[in-house]
Amino acid sequence: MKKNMPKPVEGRHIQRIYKTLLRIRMVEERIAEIYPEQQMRCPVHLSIGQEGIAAGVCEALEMKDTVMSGHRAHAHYLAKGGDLKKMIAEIYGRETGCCLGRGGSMHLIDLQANFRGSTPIVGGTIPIAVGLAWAAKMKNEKQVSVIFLGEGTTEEGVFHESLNFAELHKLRVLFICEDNLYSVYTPLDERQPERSRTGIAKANGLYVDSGDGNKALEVYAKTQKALDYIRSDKGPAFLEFSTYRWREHCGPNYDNAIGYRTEEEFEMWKKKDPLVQLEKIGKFTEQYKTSLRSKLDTEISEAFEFAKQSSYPKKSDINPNLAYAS
Amino acid sequence: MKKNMPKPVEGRHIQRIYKTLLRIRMVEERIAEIYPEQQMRCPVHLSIGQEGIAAGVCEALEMKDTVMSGHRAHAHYLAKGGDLKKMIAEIYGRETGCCLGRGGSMHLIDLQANFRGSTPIVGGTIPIAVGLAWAAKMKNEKQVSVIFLGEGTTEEGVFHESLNFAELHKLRVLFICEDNLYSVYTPLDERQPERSRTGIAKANGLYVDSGDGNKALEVYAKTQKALDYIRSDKGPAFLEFSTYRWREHCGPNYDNAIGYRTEEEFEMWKKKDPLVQLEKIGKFTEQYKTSLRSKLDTEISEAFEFAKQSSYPKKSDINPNLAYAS
Amino acid sequence: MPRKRIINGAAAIREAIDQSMKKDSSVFIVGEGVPDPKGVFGTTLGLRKKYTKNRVWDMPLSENAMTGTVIGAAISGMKPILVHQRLDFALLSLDQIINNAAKWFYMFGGQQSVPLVIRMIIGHGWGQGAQHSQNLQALFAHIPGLKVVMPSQPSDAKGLLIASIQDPNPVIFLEHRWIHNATGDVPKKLYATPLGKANITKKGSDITIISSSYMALEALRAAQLLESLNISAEVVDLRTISPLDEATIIRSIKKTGRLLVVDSAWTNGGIAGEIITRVVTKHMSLLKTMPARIGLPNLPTPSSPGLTKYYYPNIETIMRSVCDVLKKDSSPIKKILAEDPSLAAVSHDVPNASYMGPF
Amino acid sequence: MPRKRIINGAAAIREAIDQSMKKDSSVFIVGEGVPDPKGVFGTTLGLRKKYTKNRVWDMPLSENAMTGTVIGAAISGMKPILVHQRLDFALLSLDQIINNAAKWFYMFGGQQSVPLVIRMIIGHGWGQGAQHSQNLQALFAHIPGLKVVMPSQPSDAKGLLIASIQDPNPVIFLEHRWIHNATGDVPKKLYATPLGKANITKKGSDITIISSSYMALEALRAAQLLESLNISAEVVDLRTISPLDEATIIRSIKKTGRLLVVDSAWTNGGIAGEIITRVVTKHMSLLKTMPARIGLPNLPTPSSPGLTKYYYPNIETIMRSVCDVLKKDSSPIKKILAEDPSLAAVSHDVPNASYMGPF
Ligand SMILES: Cc1ncc(C[n+]2csc(CCOP(=O)(O)OP(=O)(O)O)c2C)c(N)n1
Ligand SMILES: Cc1ncc(C[n+]2csc(CCOP(=O)(O)OP(=O)(O)O)c2C)c(N)n1
Ligand SMILES: [Mg+2]
Ligand SMILES: [Mg+2]
Repeated sequence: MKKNMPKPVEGRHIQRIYKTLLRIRMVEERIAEIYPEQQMRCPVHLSIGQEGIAAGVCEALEMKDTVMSGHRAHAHYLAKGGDLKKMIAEIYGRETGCCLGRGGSMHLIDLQANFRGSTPIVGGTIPIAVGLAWAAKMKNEKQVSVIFLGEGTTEEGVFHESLNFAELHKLRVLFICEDNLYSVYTPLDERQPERSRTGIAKANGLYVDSGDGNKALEVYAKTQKALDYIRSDKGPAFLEFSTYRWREHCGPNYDNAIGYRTEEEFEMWKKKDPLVQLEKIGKFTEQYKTSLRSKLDTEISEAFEFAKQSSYPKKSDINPNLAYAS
Repeated sequence: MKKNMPKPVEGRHIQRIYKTLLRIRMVEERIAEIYPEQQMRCPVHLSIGQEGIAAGVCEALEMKDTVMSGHRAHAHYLAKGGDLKKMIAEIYGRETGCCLGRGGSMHLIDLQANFRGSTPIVGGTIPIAVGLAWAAKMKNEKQVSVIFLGEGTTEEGVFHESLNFAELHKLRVLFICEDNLYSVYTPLDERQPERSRTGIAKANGLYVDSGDGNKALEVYAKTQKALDYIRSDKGPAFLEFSTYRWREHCGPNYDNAIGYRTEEEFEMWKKKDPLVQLEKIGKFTEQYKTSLRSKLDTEISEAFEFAKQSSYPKKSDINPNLAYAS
Repeated sequence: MPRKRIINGAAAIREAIDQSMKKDSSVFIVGEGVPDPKGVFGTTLGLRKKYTKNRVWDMPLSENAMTGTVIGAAISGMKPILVHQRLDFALLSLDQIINNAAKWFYMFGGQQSVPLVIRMIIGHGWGQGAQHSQNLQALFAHIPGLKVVMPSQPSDAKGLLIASIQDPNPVIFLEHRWIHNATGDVPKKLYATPLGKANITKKGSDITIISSSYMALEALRAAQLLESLNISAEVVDLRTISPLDEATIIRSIKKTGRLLVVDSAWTNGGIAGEIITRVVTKHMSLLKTMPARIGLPNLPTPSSPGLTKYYYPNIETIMRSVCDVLKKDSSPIKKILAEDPSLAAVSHDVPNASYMGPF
Repeated sequence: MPRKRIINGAAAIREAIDQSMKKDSSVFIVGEGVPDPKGVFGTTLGLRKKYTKNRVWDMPLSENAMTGTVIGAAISGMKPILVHQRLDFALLSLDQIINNAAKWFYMFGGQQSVPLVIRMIIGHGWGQGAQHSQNLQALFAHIPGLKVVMPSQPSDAKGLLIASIQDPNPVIFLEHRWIHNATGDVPKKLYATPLGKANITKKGSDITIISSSYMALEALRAAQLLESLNISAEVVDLRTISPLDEATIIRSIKKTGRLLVVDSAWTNGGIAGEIITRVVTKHMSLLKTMPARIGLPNLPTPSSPGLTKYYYPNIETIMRSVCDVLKKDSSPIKKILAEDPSLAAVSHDVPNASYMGPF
């Protein structure tokens, strides 16, 4: 056995990760399919192709651990156990949505599931997630605060300020960086020099690791190791996983044709589909897969139905007093 | 001879560095002495104890190279050749000051000397200095842009954003970090984990080095090496030098008694006085030292006289139109 | 009469940049996505090919540092144009804008000016929500040393952007997303429309409607429709909200004696209050009735179209306010709007019927 | 009558924090220098010793991230107090303040409030210059979701800070440096002075002077001195500039029919314009004469005492403005001021005669 090789992942975890991954995939594909109806009237950033990371990381978490995210948050919300109906209703702008329709796809929250919020200002939730861990420390609580971010987000100063502060006080923060090579349509070489982001986190004293984000079990195993470190109060950790976004930065379509990346690059990554890879490892029966898909299909249809049947928020929600808690 | 040992610094450089260092020391001691007259009605951040860095770095620069700095800028301004009279007049708030009295001690500038400005928002001038280098690259100019900053300033996100951008485009930027252990009265361990700032710059791909900031010749030699690297367009460099501020963070007094640092720590550092160390190496004659001191004394007295004789700016300077260039 | 050349605001802005870069080699442009295939809503398309990488830059997601770097470039004699696809992102750079760009010229004794244009897209529509649609012109207009430009017509978008690039001061150039889609006649040559001069887009005698950017287009439509109620409204398109063209404002009010200010921002502390205050602290007696203002309710922007419908002022709101100021019956407005074919088909949260989302 | 307890504003603020921390274990405080020997102008002295490191924190120079972290703590059920020794430093954190703190409650459907106080020192004096003295209250007051508090009297500084800490919303608490030095009677017990309620510090019938923070102290002195000119000025100390206490403002103007607003900020786009606009868009007929406002000239703050002398409004400026509004002869003002012993000795750029610089 190779040195440092992680112990094999147990079957029940594989199955759960698979379920999560497939569910995210099917939800987002449904969104993509129905988006042209123009009833989801807000920007949507799909994570199709990247779901292995959300699924792998969240499988390693406990219920009490918290998750926050940014603009591309559907997968993180769902993997952490966020309510599907409320998410779809939110994207439809309905009063039954997780933000009562005030947020749209870019603002997800499910306090029951300890998904503590996602917002679309790049980097904006990073220090907030660090603050959750800081408060936990002050209150002597033990949950870990996980923050998902893109590789582009590491260009924001607030990311670096957050690394410093999290390490300074050895906070229970897990930074998960999804490197999908692009920020919108801009490739890395117009934004960052040859540098490794793990190197930067390491220079700040954090535990670091990196891996293949399209291998959900690798993600799971590496997250577990990082969580062990964090839970022993040695300090925060930063993990980076490489992956690829299949569809356009924002919206339901494929966009390889517009010229910022090549069809070959896309095809190369598509071959590494995290879902297909996991199916191979899981050796699930055709019957299992079919029945799971059909169950999920029903659940998803119901969620869309729920959203479409829900009312829009009332005019009375446009009331300046609602800007303040009382 | 030890490997990698820098070649010995030539005598004329030693002498020039000594002059610069002594001049800064004497200017700042005069400020400290006269400040209680309450005619310099603005905050002053003295660099007494830290002058070796300014003197060593600037000796290695060419006239065309530019320098920017922050709140503690007197030494950098003077070492780069900024006009003494205009600086003192500025601190006195007079119309003959380098900012016409509008800036005070925390805003110094001397375009003739290519000292391109200092401002007191921590980190504020870092990206501007990077911008000078960027513009130089666009215009195919060859000067190096030097930015002085404190170790506390590396906690600001904008510092990290600037490292990334400078390295991305291999800009001719030299970052000089003066580590004096404190940010105002706050020690490092309330602000940063065990981390080396050179490690962070290195992780961003920069050339890095560190050294004893109270040894002006070491500073000079290390700066020269870094400049060689920068001038060959390999990219920016980050140098950190350890040192110590003798007097209070802001103002003319000693403040070891107030309790944020110990008298012993202070005494330990005072023994490493960069001026005394350089005098030993320089083996200057007593006569030379005395005559230099007396020459400088006269120059400084004249500068203060000039400032005190100068008028305050006119009331007509309070004119909203002056906020805009035309 | 020369043939008209009808193009939209985005094309007009692109042309302003193109012609400025052609004329003056010190002009360069930088921003997230500037060279990408979408070209910032089409406003920067093709520029990199034409002017090379050395003048057309993408950038890291580092709004504050990048603002500092363009200030550095500006004091080096360059004329940078920095672009933010949403104003909201520029909030990360307010330190550099307010502490440095705005003050550099005065605080260093007038030695170095900062000829910098920062384009920021503002606006509404398509569920952008609280963090992607803010109209914070009041914030910038409060800062001495900044100029703030808010064009409405494509021809102004072009002329004002050229003037902003030529101006030796930092200019915040705010582009409402929907003026990118507005069309109009735009001269082909390079021309500068002076900053600080308002434009009377419709003459009238009963009331002065002061507005800017997209709301100036709405105000103009409203004023035109009000003709059928025998209301003659004069529409002042500010173009620049800092400096304000007080002379034109006062001249119009002298004629009409009534004032409505329409802004795209939160009412509380907005620019509308500043305009009203300038009038009443110097010329209150000109007013025959109380002045009025329209803006957003003081509430973060919701995403749902079910809510934005009530959140944004529009032609109808403006028409009603005018009737209020004039104490005229506003009940015919519904019918006027219902009968106007140009207003039918388009949903309230898109700039035109062909818009498909999702940006 | 109970004996008076005269303390200064800094001590009152310290006491407010101390008592709040004692009462509520979810309150904690963080800021650059909070535990240091100077204790933020004395306002945090001794707190670390009393409440330990776990509740009294210093911090890295990371204004934006630290604002995010306290938001995170606030939505975790804590009540953080974040301190900036100058408002100017907080410009680095406007992203977190405007995009997150202000909007979190509404945009997430009212599920999580952000009980956060951000103390920022504003003010003038001793050559602080363009980047260390800004009064940007208008900027915060424009943002829905924020409350903005500006105390003047020590007793208010205490009561309003306690109320701000107890408030479930983000509160920007602006402390003019010179109110730290102002003294007054301050009750010893813990008490909250409600946010959003103005205070009439002097009754009068000829004119209403509306002000806040340090300028409210100056306005009060000016109003007292104006008595000798037989001018009866009513002084309204706003205490909170968002929300504004419109009712008290209108009630006072109903009585006096005249209005002067005195602010410590740049006039253009300042809060004074908002107040005047609220009055004239709803109650213009109450005004017998044109309203007026006083603020800073629209120019970055210079450092030289030779310039600040003309830059800052003061008792004399206020008195003159009152005379202007009332169309009274202002020539006796010089003499009144010259003869007042309390105004002699103190230079214009220090809060009191004992001040020695250099902060
Ligand atoms: C402060 C800020 N700047 C710019 C944007 C525009 N923007 C939205 S998503 C995005 C890309 C971020 O890239 P990355 O972090 O790699 O995430 P990815 O989209 O690749 O998942 C950008 C630039 C923003 N929302 N916020
Ligand atoms: C953005 C900002 N935050 C805080 C301050 C207050 N401040 C002035 S100097 C200083 C210390 C900076 O420390 P360092 O960079 O180590 O420089 P040193 O004073 O030690 O030379 C601080 C915190 C400031 N001026 N700007
Ligand atoms: Mg990415
Ligand atoms: Mg230091």
